[in-house]
Amino acid sequence: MKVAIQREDFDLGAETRAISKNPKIGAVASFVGLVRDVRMSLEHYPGMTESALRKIVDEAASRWQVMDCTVIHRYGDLEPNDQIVMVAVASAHRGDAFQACEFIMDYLKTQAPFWKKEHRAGGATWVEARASDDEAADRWK
Amino acid sequence: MKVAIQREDFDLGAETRAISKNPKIGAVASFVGLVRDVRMSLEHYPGMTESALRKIVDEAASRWQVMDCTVIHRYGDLEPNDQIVMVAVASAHRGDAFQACEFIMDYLKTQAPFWKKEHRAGGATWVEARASDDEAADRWK
Amino acid sequence: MKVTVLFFASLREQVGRPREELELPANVATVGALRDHLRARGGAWDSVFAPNKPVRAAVNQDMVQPAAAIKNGDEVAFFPPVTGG
Amino acid sequence: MKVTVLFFASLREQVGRPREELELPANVATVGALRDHLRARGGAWDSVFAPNKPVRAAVNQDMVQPAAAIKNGDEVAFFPPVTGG
Repeated sequence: MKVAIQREDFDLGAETRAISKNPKIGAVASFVGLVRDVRMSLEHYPGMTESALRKIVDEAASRWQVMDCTVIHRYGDLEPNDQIVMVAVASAHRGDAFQACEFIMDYLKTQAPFWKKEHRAGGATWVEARASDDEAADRWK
Repeated sequence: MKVAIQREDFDLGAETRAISKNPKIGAVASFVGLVRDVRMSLEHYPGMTESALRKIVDEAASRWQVMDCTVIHRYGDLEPNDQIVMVAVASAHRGDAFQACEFIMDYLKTQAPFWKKEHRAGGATWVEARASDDEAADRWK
Repeated sequence: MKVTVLFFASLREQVGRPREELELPANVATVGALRDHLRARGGAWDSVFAPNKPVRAAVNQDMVQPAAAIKNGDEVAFFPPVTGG
Repeated sequence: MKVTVLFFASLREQVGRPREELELPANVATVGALRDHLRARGGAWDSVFAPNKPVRAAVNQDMVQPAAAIKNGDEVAFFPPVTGG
């Protein structure tokens, strides 16, 4: 189970291949979050970020059959269309892979200490948390 | 919306980047199915295969916000650990991307004309369809 | 009426051919009737198309139910439940 | 009791510092009490920590509720609801 917080970009194909080597694995579900129209910077809480992500991954592995998993979240300055985050979950069956991957994303959105600041022509503003993200996380309770 | 039936392998990273160029896209959910322990060959119904996959993709796009989508399914001889199929769905939001991606996989499993034959030491046997796949597809009705 | 009939996977192996061109009697006008018509050949055909066997069918590359009509020139395919993905 | 207090994102900008080392009075023994203690400084502090503001907290890098206890040497962080992913 790999968790990485980094400035650098990542390659979804290479990351999913890296967790697909076990011949019992039949399914890898994954997700990539991208910057939309606006330049942004991402602040995080070094130390807590990694442990929060590890807890979320452990919780997913306790609920579904997770044979391997990779979570990468970037921080620093990002441009429109840049990749921000990826989650990939490998399992024997696709149901487990999909559920665990979506669970990790939903919890990451409400539990992992990252904050986005958008840089527009008019100035910089901190992104507000969305109630829909809390609702998505609450589904899994 | 790209649908490809091919003998060749694919690169999930390159395929997801190719459908992530629109700056309105914030989320790409994807899936890769892999050969487990056993060598196999995949037969399909040329012509029908592509139209069946296009119908499934169109149905997904009518239910969720699908901004772009790629489905690649291989046929021919495959080894353990080889990639068999990938589905990637790009959307503004992750809920739509996840739902559409899982829907396409569930329908592909019961509607797309592919048949697996496993080659074991004792001989070759056609894989039997699983009731759990019908149940997974029925969820979306 | 003349149709092309295709067979795939285990069905293809059991009936020993991937396709045939077939001239149908007037009373064989649906997919279900064609299935019975083929089954009446006996031997492997009887076993493959027995009512308890889960055979799927497509007309002109569209998955259909047994009641689906067949027209002259149609491509009708029979195959086991699919197992891709 | 002495603790390290960290501030992130908009909170950090509003209180004008990323961290401080703080000697707490004996009656400030929970995260909620610390929040009130900081708010009593007035000005930006009063506004940032007003009861209607959605402030989140972590003790030793674990997200906690206001009732969570604070011990000597703890690292206590305050920040707005997270917006990563």
